[in-house]
Amino acid sequence: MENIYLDYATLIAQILLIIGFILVTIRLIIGPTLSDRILCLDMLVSLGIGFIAIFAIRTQQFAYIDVAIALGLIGFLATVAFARYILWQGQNQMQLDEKKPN
Amino acid sequence: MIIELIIAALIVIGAAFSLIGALGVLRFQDVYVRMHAASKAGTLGAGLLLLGVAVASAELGLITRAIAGVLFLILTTPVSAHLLARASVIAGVKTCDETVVNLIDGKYSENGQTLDSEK
Amino acid sequence: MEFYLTILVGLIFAASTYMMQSRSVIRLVLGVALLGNAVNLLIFTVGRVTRDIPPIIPADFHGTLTGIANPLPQALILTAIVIGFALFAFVLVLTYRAYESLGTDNSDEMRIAEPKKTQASKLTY
Amino acid sequence: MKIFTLHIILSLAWAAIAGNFSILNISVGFVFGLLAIWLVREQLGAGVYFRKSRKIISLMFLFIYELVLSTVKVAILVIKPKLDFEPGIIAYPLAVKSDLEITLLANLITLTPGTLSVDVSDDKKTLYVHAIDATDPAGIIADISSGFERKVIEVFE
Amino acid sequence: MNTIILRTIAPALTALMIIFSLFVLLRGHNEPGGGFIGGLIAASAMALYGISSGVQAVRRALYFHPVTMGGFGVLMAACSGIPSYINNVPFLSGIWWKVPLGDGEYFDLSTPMIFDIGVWFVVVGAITAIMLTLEEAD
Amino acid sequence: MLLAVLSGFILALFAPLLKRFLGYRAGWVLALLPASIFVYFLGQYDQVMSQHAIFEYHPWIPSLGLNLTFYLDGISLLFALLISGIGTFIMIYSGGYLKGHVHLGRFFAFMLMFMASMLGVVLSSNLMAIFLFWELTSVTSFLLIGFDHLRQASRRAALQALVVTGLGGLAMLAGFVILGTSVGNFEMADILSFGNVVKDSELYIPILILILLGAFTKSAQFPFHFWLPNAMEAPTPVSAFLHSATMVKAGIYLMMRTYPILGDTIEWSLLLGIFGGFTLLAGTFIAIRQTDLKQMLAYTTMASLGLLTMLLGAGGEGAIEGAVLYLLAHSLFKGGLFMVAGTIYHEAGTLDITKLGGLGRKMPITFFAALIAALSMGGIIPLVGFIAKESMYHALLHGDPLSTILLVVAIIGNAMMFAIGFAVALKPMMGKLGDMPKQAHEGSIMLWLGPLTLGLCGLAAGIGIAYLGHTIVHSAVSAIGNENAETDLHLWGGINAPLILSLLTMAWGGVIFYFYDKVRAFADRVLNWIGWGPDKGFDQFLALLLWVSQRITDTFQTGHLKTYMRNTFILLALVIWVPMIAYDALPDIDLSTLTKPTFYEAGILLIAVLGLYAVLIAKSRLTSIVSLGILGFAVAILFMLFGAPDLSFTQFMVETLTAVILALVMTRLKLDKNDAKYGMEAVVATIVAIAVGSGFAALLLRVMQTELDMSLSDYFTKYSAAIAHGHNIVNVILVDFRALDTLGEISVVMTTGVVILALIRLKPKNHKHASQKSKSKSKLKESAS
Amino acid sequence: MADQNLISEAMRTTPTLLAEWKILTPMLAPLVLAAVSLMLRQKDRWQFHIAVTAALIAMIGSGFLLFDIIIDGPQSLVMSGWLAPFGIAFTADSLSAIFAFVASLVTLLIILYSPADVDKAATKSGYYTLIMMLLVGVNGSFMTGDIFNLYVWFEVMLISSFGLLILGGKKIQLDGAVKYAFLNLLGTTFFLIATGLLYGVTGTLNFADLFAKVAASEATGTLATLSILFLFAFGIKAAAFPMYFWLPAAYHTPRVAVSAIFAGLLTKVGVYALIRIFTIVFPDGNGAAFELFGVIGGLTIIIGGLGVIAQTELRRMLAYLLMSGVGIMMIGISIHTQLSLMATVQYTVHSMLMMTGLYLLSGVIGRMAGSFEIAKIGGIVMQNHFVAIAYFGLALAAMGLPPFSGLWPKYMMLMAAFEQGYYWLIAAILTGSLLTIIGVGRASIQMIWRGGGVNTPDGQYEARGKRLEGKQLRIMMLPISIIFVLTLWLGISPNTLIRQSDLAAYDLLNVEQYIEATFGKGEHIE
Ligand code: NA
Ligand code: NA
Repeated sequence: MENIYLDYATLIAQILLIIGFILVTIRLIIGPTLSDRILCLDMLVSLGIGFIAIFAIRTQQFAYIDVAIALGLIGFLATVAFARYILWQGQNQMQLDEKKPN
Repeated sequence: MIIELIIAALIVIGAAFSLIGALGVLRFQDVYVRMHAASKAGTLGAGLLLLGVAVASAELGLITRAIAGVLFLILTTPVSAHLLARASVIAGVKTCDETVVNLIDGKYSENGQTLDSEK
Repeated sequence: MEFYLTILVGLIFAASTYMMQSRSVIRLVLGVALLGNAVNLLIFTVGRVTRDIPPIIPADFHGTLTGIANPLPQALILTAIVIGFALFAFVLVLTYRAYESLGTDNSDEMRIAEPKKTQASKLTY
Repeated sequence: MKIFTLHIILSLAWAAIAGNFSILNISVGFVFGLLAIWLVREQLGAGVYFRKSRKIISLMFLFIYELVLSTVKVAILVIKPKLDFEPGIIAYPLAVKSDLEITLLANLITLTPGTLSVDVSDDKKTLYVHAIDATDPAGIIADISSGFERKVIEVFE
Repeated sequence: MNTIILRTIAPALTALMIIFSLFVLLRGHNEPGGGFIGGLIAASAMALYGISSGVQAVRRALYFHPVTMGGFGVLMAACSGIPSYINNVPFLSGIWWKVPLGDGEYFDLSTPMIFDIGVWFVVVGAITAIMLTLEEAD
Repeated sequence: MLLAVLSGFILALFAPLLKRFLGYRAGWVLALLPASIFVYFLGQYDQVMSQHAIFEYHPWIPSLGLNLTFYLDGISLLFALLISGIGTFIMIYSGGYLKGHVHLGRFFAFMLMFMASMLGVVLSSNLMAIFLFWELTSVTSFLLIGFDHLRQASRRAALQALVVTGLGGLAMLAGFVILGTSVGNFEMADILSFGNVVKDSELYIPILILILLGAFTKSAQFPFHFWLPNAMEAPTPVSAFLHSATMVKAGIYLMMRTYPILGDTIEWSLLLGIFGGFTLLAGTFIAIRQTDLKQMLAYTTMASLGLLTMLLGAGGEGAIEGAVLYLLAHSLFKGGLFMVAGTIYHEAGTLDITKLGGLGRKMPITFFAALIAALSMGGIIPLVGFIAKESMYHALLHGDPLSTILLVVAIIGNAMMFAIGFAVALKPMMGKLGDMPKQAHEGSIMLWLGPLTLGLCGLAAGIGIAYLGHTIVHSAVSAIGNENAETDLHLWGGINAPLILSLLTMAWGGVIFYFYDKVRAFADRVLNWIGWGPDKGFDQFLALLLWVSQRITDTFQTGHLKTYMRNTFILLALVIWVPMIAYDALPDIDLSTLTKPTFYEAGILLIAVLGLYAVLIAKSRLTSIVSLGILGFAVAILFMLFGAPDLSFTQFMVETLTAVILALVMTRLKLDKNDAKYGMEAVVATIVAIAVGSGFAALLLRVMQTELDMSLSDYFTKYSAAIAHGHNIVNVILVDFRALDTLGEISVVMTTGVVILALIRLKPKNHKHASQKSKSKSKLKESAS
Repeated sequence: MADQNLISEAMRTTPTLLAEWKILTPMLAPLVLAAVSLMLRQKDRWQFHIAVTAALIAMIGSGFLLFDIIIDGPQSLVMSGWLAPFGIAFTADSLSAIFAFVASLVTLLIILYSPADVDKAATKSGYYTLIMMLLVGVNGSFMTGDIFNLYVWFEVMLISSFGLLILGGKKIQLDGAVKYAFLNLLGTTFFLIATGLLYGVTGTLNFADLFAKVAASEATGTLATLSILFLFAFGIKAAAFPMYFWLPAAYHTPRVAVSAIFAGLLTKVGVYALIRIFTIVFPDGNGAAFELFGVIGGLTIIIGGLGVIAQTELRRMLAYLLMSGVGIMMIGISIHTQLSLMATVQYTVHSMLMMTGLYLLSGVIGRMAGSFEIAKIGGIVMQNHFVAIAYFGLALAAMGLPPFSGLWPKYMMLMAAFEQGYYWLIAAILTGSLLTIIGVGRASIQMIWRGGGVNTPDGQYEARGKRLEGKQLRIMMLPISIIFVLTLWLGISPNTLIRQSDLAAYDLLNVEQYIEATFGKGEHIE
């Protein structure tokens, strides 16, 4: 890579994304509800797609882009499945907020 | 050079949106509001970054693939947001204290199987 | 970098070990998943890591490619991941079935296969 | 007819992801598309129309515009030191009827400023929407109905 | 799941995933991908289809029982080693054929490719079987 | 000789068939086999005398040095004749005794197999062959003792015999292995010619002890004697043949056989003298107490075996001569007496000596047979028992302390046996008709032929002792001593010291017989006072063993998965750390040489760690599962960062599908929310986890410090595109270079599909708990999908 | 097309002969037929015949392979035409071929028994497919010359065993399966870890190549640590003390045919792997490892023997009996001489047959008595004396008493131990044998001889349970009788097996032939 703009741009982008990762992870640890955590996982997938894209640009290894596409297409499936779990829990009138004493 | 600048802009803006989305996820008060941040900023951020790849690769196959990736993202993100929001409502995940109106409250049947219309 | 990966591997192993000493079989299953990750990462690290360059030969390339990531451990891990996934699915479903028919996922309450205590059977012939 | 359309789309989609629009590749995509359609043959009764390309493009541009706008709005909210908005779930009376229209509309709403589709009532008359600023539900409803919903109806009419 | 939105969009997504899966399968020899990954994507497609439209729909769609597909995949992979017997080379040795398609174009058919397609079938079949069975378990 | 041994086994296979056609009369036919074997061996006599021994060699398992080498010398010949001779009459007797028994055929088969095995023991020269036949006698004895298997006492006795003789057999095997390996030869005939090699070996003591353990258990020496009286649970022909005349003599045979290589040392004399003497005294003392005829005979058998052992311990030509003579006499009179006891039981329905009486008139032939046997047992001229006694007294009259002690013991023992012998022979026969369950009659010829013949043989042997002394006794004594013995025997040796001692013995025995009831009462009191015997000890030992084994098994096999896992991980930690420290394989960490991670690598590592942390602290399982997603995600990104797109790809897909499956399964579980660990458990788990994690990290680090040979990967890189037509090397490895791995792996995947299908579909019927649940679930599903 | 020079330097250029495919049949035939049977799984009548065919082909194939090995020494085929160590080699020496032959035979016998034990539902759920896959895993493990490939076959075996274990879904099976699954999963994972680390040190996976690379490596301490990790991993598989928990927890829970195939094959593969690894990869065992084998072996024998005594359930008792036998095999590896390895090979073959037979018989006895509790079983000899004879015969074999097959390997082991001066191993073997005699003897007299359950009045016979139908009994007794005859034959005429195990031990201690076969005679080696 010879281009200084790109160098800086990827550097900055990576920094931003890493911070984003960490923020989302913190929310995932905090919760408080399962829905929040699942949302975080979903957000992580989006961030991951971006991270892969930047990585591909930085290394000029565009083969990685397929991974990003796959994530875009299939990554939401985990959210769907977990959402279904929450739905089931709700339909069974179960406590969702784990902070409450059981 | 212009191309490089465009790429740089795309990825920095994309990354910035992603970060903002992440920040929103961390900062916002309840899961529904957080979802706004995740679905919008997340999609746009990742989409812009993929477009960046499309431009950077300058290869037809990669450009079409990157655009397909963006399309996939746009197709799937609202679906998962909808499903998660719906499930959360049915599961009784509380809205935050600032919430001013909740018209869906009480519209679901006891077991969450059916949803009545607002009349 | 290998050093830090090694530390991560150790941490995942530790976490897995901790999880697998639980009573809840579901946690054991999660321990299995962690263990799988630890092993994959261990094999990956053991193959010596190289940054960025995947073991893919460019289309019109001729000659000897250097500086690429070690492909063999990757192939081994791929095999291990798929096997690990299959076994993970099995133990998970097994746990579910055990829960379904034994009514618990607490392994302390799952002990019908073995006698509570060997009956101090009277000496008969 | 509609199946054929989808079929062509799938063939082209193949070519697109394969990055090779040769006749050979499109016909490979045709074969695979056949397979894919065969898989979902039951659900295709719902109907897929993509005839009105002009309206579609118009909708697309609106969408992209709204997406960017919405992201910026969210960004502003995120960055603002104080979280002083008043969210809520409102009920949007649907004018569109078919499942496809409803779906399209709901997804567009999700990706656009301050709104997020939560669920559609069983009688398909109400779309519940979570709004980040729910102080003026009527305004939101009006925006949607004159914006996306109108364009969606145009596309499908 | 009983929502209009998912129900409406899932078939299209499923079809897309299948296409993508085949794409990944066939180019795996030269780029990231191959039978496993392709199979996993196709299995995901089946999962989505199952979640949105129900298990029976998937079963009818596949026509063959997924486990049968798994068996077929293993058979295919194992039998891809058989041509090497005829060629007097060891089991699973790669053999390539150029299949003419007219226009002077050739399709590269090879035993490793057949093998990889076998892998694809196994992964799709087995994982789909697992998910469907779980989905309809009582 | 091979045929002589094998024919028994072969005939055994046909015995049940023969019995089916001929009924109990099959006994006559089957007796032809031992009879012909007897004749055969008698025919070998001249050759044995002239050649010292006859060899016969049949290769069997040459690679183990195990061949069927038969070796017929004086001692083998004596035993072979006894076995086949007495065996003949036992076969006949069995037919009469068990007439009408459903399993008579089986009984014949066992007896024939036993006889064949016993012949094998005494004829084999190869140590392993001896052991083999030895164990076969144990096995057949087990089957015969347990013949009346519906009774617990029989089963217990059979097990006892098996365990005790099994123990001895194993010890003997070890002894043989040590003996054979240390001298480099497994042929007894050869070892015998090695002279003092064994005795001088430093392994002499272990060899001696191990082999004697075999001999003592088989020959019922104290404290291993208890199985023998219990073995009387077997039908009487068994007692007569195995447990008096032949099998128990196998131990004596073994001692006689090994005498030249092991005998005549201080250790030998002490061990045999002490154990033999004690066995003799204990046996007679306990025998006096018994009221059951067979028990009386059993304990006197034990006593006689003690006497024989003691004599072998004393050593020297005289003692051996005494032992050989007593062996011969004992086999004849004890076999006879047992058969008499059996006949009495058969006819009178009881063996209780206090109830029996006056049978002599009813069954005169039996009475006569009993009487001559008792005379021989009492050592009365002119029976062979007398000569045996004279001979042993003569041998023990040396004046050295050990001999003198043994002499006193022998006199006491013989006197007691004199009394008991007559008690057995006279009490049931004389006096008033007792109060017996059955009306007694003289038994059939099958029943009296044996005892009568044996009794008469005892008489004939006594009268013809001079002849025997030059022939069979001579050759036997020579064989034992491994030198040409001088055996000049006479029925009447004039009035000498042994004769006086003999008279003393008889007088003493007479007194005991006179006061028999009082002595019995006294013995009873004493033994009751002791109140414990090895027989009880056996039960206690087994109970203890049962207790111990149950405790040990319960300790390791708790049934708790949690402890199994914990123990496994503790072991794992040891398995990593101990060798690493012991082999000095700890890694050295030089921080200065470490390549630093880039910031984004560090960021991903941090996320991975955060994910782990989230997994661990999660209070609910679902939170753990979602947190697991972060870790999987981070690992996938790491794969990508280090040039593994395929891995990254697969990891992402697998993570997604894992989530799908987990969510599917979790939907079906209703779990308590909080299942976190608490207290000590968490502490232990943490310590173990740290030990394992750090162990693997250290080991990995150490491995990383070696240079990796990349030749495999270089090869793949070089030929992947060029030959295998694939540019993605990882994929080419999977489908070509190492396609077999993949084939195995898809087999796993396919099988998993089958297994999970079966796991969920296949359920036992009428499963209440599940069916109730399924009802509520199916309702749910209707609306959910 | 790639140029010819390149091909000749990377690949095998001599034509592959039909004969060389023999090495594949024990693994490939069951694999292909398992796939076919899966596709035809609704045709439940065909399943049995497919499985019989598979086991038969595997058996015949390994039999012919054994002939080849006897004549020409170890055989090898490198898959995909590459050269060893780059491609995966199947390399079979006498040990592999003998074990594969016996394993196929045992599987065949169990398949023959199965119609009496396996209902239609289980057949349709893939019982026969799983049996075949188990054989695939077992034979693949025996044949492979590559350590990672060995891991793969282990997993094939493992997942098939999981399936067989839970087939039926009874509570007790699920409970047993949970323990079995987690502990065995750990075992194979440790194996994988050790394999990965071994690759990290040596850079290779092929056994023959490992032999040279390990010998040349300077990282002796690291390799020694790894060797112990391998010992641990395979120790779990082999159910050696103290890694055996899973075995008594699970082996008594599935249907009898499954218990039998587990007992016959699974732990043996662990033993096989130990033998293989500790003769070719770590041929000198780093001193301590062989000592450790001895300690583990001795304790396994004794703890197993005590377990035999303690158990009140027939099949659990057999599980401990099986474990006790593993101790002897371990001791053989520990002593590590021609004689001791010979004894191990022979004992393993004996144990495969004997344990299978006993488990199959436990099925017959359990049916006859209506229970597996020893206290409730009785009167077997009164019901059917062929069953009683078969049981006593196999019990004698288990106790190591003549005239059955258990005696010879034990005797050889004693000799080997004495030759090397391991007196305490002699003591351990003898103590274990005594404990076995007590435990098995006591159980036998109760089940076979006692008139009925433990409360049956002394001296009486109470008929219990169901009388077995003639046809069913014949199906069940056929394989048992074959095993009985084989055990007896191996007891009376062990020469054939001794010759084979002698050869196997020779091959193990002289790996040059194995290595030569792997790398190919006259082929180019890089
Ligand atoms: Na998304
Ligand atoms: Na995994």
